[in-house]
Amino acid sequence: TNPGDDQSGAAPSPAGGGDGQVVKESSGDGCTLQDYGAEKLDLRNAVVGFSQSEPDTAAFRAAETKSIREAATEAGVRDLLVTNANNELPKQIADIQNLLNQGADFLIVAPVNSDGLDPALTAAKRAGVPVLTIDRKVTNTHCEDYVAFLGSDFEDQGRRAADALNDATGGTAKVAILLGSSGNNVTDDRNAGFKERVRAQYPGLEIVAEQTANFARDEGQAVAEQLLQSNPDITAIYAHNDEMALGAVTAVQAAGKRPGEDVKIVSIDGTRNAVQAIVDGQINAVIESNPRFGPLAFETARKFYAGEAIPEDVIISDDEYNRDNAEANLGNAF
Amino acid sequence: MTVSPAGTAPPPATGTVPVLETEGLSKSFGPVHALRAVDFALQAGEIHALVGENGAGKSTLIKLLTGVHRPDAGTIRFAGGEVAFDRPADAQRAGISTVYQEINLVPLLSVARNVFLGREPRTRWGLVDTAAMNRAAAELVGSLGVDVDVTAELGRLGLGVQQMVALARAMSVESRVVIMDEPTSSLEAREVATLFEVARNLRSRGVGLVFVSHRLDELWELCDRVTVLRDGQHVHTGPMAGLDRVSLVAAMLGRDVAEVAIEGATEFGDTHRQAVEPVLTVSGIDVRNRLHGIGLRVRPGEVVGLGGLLGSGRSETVKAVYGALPVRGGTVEVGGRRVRPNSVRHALRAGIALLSEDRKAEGIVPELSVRDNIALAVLPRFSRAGLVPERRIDALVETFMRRLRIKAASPAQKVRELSGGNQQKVLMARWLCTEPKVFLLDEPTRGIDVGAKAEVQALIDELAGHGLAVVLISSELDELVEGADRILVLHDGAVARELTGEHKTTSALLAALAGGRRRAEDGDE
Amino acid sequence: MTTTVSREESAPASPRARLARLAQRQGALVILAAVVLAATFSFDTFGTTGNLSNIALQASFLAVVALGMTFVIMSGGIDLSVGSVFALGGVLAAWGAGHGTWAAILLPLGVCGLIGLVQGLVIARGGLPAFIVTLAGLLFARGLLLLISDEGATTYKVPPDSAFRELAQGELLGIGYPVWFVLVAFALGGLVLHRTSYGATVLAVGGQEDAAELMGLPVARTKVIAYTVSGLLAGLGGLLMASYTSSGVTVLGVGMELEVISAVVLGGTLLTGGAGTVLGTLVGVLLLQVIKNVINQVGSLNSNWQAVISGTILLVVVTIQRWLATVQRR
Amino acid sequence: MSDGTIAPPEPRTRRGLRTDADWIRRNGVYVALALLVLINVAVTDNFVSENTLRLQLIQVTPVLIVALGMALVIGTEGIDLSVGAVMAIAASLIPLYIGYGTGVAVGIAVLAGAISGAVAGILVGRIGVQPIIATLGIMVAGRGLANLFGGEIKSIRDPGVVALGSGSVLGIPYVVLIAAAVAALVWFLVRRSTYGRQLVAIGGNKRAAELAGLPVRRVLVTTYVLCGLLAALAGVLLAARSQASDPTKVGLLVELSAITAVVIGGTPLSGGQVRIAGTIAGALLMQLITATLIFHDIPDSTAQIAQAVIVVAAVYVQLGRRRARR
Ligand SMILES: Nc1ncnc2c1ncn2[C@@H]1O[C@H](COP(=O)(O)OP(=O)(O)OP(=O)(O)O)[C@@H](O)[C@H]1O
Ligand SMILES: Nc1ncnc2c1ncn2[C@@H]1O[C@H](COP(=O)(O)OP(=O)(O)OP(=O)(O)O)[C@@H](O)[C@H]1O
Ligand SMILES: [Mg+2]
Ligand SMILES: [Mg+2]
Repeated sequence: TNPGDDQSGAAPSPAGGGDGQVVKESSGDGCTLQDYGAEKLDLRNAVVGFSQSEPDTAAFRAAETKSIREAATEAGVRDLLVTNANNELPKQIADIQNLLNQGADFLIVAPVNSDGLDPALTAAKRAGVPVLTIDRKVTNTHCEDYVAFLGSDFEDQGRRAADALNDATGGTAKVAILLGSSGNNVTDDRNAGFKERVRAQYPGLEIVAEQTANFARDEGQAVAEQLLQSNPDITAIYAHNDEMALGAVTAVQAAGKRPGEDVKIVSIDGTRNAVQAIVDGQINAVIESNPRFGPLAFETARKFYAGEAIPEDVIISDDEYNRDNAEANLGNAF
Repeated sequence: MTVSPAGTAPPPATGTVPVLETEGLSKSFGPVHALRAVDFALQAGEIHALVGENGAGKSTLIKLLTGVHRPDAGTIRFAGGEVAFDRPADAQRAGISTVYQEINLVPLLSVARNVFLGREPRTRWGLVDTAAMNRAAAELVGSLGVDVDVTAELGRLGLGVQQMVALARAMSVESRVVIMDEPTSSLEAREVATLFEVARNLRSRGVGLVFVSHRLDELWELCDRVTVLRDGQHVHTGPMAGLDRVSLVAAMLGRDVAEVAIEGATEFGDTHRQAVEPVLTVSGIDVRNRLHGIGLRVRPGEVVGLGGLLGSGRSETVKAVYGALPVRGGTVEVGGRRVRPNSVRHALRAGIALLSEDRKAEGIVPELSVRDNIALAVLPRFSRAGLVPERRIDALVETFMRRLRIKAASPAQKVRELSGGNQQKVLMARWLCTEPKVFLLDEPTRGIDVGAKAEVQALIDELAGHGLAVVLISSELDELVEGADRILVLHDGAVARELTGEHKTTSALLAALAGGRRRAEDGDE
Repeated sequence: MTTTVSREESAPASPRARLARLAQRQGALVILAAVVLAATFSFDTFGTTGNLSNIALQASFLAVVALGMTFVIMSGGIDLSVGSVFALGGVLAAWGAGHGTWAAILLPLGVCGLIGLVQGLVIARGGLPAFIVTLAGLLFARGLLLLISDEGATTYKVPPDSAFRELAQGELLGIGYPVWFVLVAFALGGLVLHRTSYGATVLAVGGQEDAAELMGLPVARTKVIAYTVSGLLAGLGGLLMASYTSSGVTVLGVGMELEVISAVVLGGTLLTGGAGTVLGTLVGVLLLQVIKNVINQVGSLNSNWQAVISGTILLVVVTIQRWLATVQRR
Repeated sequence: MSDGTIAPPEPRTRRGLRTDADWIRRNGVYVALALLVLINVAVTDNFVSENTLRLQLIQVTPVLIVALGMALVIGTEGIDLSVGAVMAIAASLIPLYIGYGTGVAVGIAVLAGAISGAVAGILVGRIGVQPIIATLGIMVAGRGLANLFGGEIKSIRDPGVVALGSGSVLGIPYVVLIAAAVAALVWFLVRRSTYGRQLVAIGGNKRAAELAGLPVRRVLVTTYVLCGLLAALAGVLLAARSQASDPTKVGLLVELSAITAVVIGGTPLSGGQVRIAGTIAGALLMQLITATLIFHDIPDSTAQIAQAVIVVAAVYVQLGRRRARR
């Protein structure tokens, strides 16, 4: 469905490369099969369950699911069961319990929310099924409720967005922030990181407004239009995801200004549309949040069953797209 | 609140102390002055008639007395003290129970529930004692001579039955004042008699009753005194005895006695010329466990009456003919051509019109204007290119509002705001617009004042004269006997007998009804 | 025009007609039974006690809220605020759990009950349309939630040792406490509806408000109570969920009101008010939950297809219900 | 005091009939709107500008168009929850058929809306399912379908569509013109057409309408078709404006804003009446509330609470006094 994946999805190598994930740092003490108290098993004849959190219509989720599926075939598991919680926590709890019911031996979970999965995790523990969480960390106990967390450091993404915006604006700007949906920890982290960095290093960046646009393009556009109308001196926009940034682009144009020039725009994700917009000079920079967890996830699972200790947090290194590299790396976008 | 404080020990019937009294009571709805400085006094232990033409302000007065509306000016005194009820509940608690004009019960609930809503008998756990409730309800309703299954859903019962249930509810609580707004308008001679019994009984216990009716004869039969309202003003109060019909009507209409000349009880002329070929031919109409092989033929210019007791199936018969009630078998022919069954629109197209007995649920569209209500049935037929033919409609409405003397502030006034009788006239107009060949009238003069009733009867007469075929249902025997050329007496959903020629008399009709009833009651006794 | 609508919808009183009403009400039940049977045969993972008790447990949260909604709808109103109030209740409970079990229980009930009470007063005494008032309630509760969780950034956790967890995680005879709560609550609800004068009054108010007023029934009070109870039960559902997930999740309950309403209506309650049953609501809730579960059983069925199918099933179910009702009448 | 029955009805003007409560009920929404405008003029920088006006008008169009359709449905004592999903379906179809040209794509999208409306209409009008549940089912299934059609969010580059979204004549954006046209059409339907008259009659007393021989079923079906059609149109315009179609997010919760607009506009949910001008004012009021909260950078939490309070206040202005009338 996503043209970007045609090139990128081909033969993901765990080692990394533009599209695969690269481990940046691993923190927390290791968790071994024994510590976790699960039985050894061979992934080849195992049933693996994947509980996706959001609908696959979001580019990020689509790429994530796709990569898990491919890696599963790669690893040659007996069967991969996939469920989608449509962003409802209760549904994800039910989903996971169903996966266990249907005999999953190993679970990969993209949590809807950092808290509240306890019933599902408890059920998994009872069934002696190890859980690997990806892209969002749960607040439960490591090596007891789950094996490890693979994913990006959202706060760091925020900090890097601040850096990028600083470079783009040359250090002075009136900034409007397009927030993701309220109550979502990605929103909170990406905002916290950004503000922290600005406070610490970029006094020239003045935050004049922060309004939620729910990660949606049309809302991003609507909100940006209103903001640009009420304070016309806004010179930079930081969007918590690419969709809202693309909305902002249209808004800026509608306001008769040049996006990327009169109003600098920085966002997070690395979707193909956004990176293309960089190439077209409408967005200044995009911090990547790499969705291709498949290879790393199954690699981790393999290690886990091989008896290696898995650290609590396996943080991947996300790339950055900017005017210099966007054209070249367009193929890596999802 | 089952027993009102007053109710516990009703005072002896003294004809002097006013139990309920108003002074300078006024109420207007926007520009409409419904009541202007009305003084009214009800003695304990009397039955006080409240009369006036449609829109005179009777119901408004009652609604003010019982806290439905608040007066703009004036005072209300109850049992000596001044009161200001701000909702009906207060009035009831104080000891005034009321049967309002339009039936105000809950159609979806059972008869028993409706009778006892808010004051159900309890078990010692404080729970509703359903069994006891049903027993009591059955007793109460039965004592009013209606034998219905009290667990039946009220909305399924005929209007007459519902009226009796409303009465039963009012009876179920001891009170010092009982107000009835046109309780008899949809009742049968037999039920009316029962109602009077109940009323007199209450009077003897010192209860004061207010009784509203457009059936003037009833007033002399029942009431001690009468108060006449006209255009929201008090025009007369005095004893019924010695008051003659003509001067009462004169007072109501505000005309000299000389001008008011009324022969007989109704305005019907004598039998109409009768063509040979029937325009309406109904045969073998069957409605699941309600109607059994009903047949009737009506010639142009003929008025055929349907008689029967409550629930005998008169309303259902006309509804079935009109296609508004799913029939299992039988045929309806108009002018020799068969009408597609179970389709109101085909019946209409064939030239049949039905004036339903239940104007609240099946008649008016409350939020629409008088004008649009009148034009409703002709709307599809008249409109050109999907547009409303305003001109044509205005003309039509104009004509009928004048002809039927519909009392509304303007054609644009909402029907909801009209008085009961005027709403009835609006519906009459709606159907006359369709220029029907066959007109089915279910209680056409229900709640219409004398003047208007005379007009409506004359109108029916005239229409018949012009070759319209009429089926007339009326619970007023005189109206039926004098209005109809033939009377079919229904019983339990079948034609029991037919009265024609010299057999078409009130006494014969009464006998026929009673006969039917007796058979019906064989089982019970 | 409730009168006429209900006249068509509900069944007449003759024995044959009672059958019709029964059939209509059991329409949902019949379909539920059918679905369960079919599922048990086609998926060996469905009939397992584990799965069934899961369904019961997951249904219980919705059920608690639906009970309150049933009374509101029967009184001729509607309560759109339940979703947000549910979430708010959860957050308050989790926060309260930090200060002891009683705080965790009473705080949410208090606040949510209060929200319901205020809504009821505005609707009954102020005479504003329930739809708008409770829609505002939806926004208000969600806003309050974000306020106390600083824009949803902080999620309160129930302390691991807190007895409050037991409330929803504990079991009796292998069945979770929430399920028992629901059974008791619905039994009480049924009693109130059929055997108290309040129950009848609710139906009267919903069936014909002006008549109820003229009959001297306490219309306003009846409504206020209905909305207050609805708020309370939504809060209760929330606090059970908080105990179940050991945390006050801020993103819960979005769109829940619609699910609850459809459960109630599936149960045969008239949205126009005046008629309905408590048992029907329970059946409606179970039906929705079972459908979800069954769709999940169908292995890796894409989530969009899941939506399409469950929507279609909903339509089929209500159509069959109508059909049953009318067929019986003919 | 001459007799009432003999004299022909004293002529009185329509205006003469209005009681205060009626007046307030009719005009409360305008009062509230004017108030909010004044407040903004006073406290919001850069508010007084042609741009602000244009912006609000542009942004209100989707909700407004949906609300107009919704007003018709509510007039029949019905309700339509599927509008949001229908918007999504329409939006998702545009990219699929844009290959055949702008006209075709838009046509198909709108047609899809009409079809889904027809389904609702048949369920409600013919089968007799309760509107809320029928349209709820369509809402759930429809959103799924939209995602199936649309898949991931797609950018729309087609010049025709883009122009539709952002073009304008004499400084008036196309979208605003279209909305105005729709409003005029609906007003005409309600006030002048037989269909409109029948619609309010059915909403006012269904049984009576049936007995008066009105084509109840046909009118109901037509109404839901119109509503679906308008929702689809709104979806198209939204997609054209954001130059993208995002089936998961387009039209989320629009049903609630639309219904609110209608009710704030003075149309009772109990049916039997349809107020077009009020609905427009209602939609504008909602739009201006959101804008105001953004203008002043109010955080989400406070914003939602404020919105709640304002909405209730606005409706109270209209209906609160009704009881005083007794
Ligand atoms: N709610 C209302 N709004 C406006 N006008 C009203 C309202 N209720 C009554 N009216 C007007 O007040 C006048 C008196 O009405 P009322 O119902 O008291 O007459 P009535 O004597 O009961 O007539 P009827 O014998 O036909 O019942 C009528 O002109 C009627 O149009
Ligand atoms: N014992 C009864 N007395 C009166 N009505 C009954 C009785 N039993 C049943 N009913 C119901 O009451 C309704 C009355 O039928 P219908 O109205 O056709 O008769 P009617 O002669 O017109 O009586 P009404 O004067 O009450 O209209 C019927 O639908 C019937 O189902
Ligand atoms: Mg009256
Ligand atoms: Mg009758």
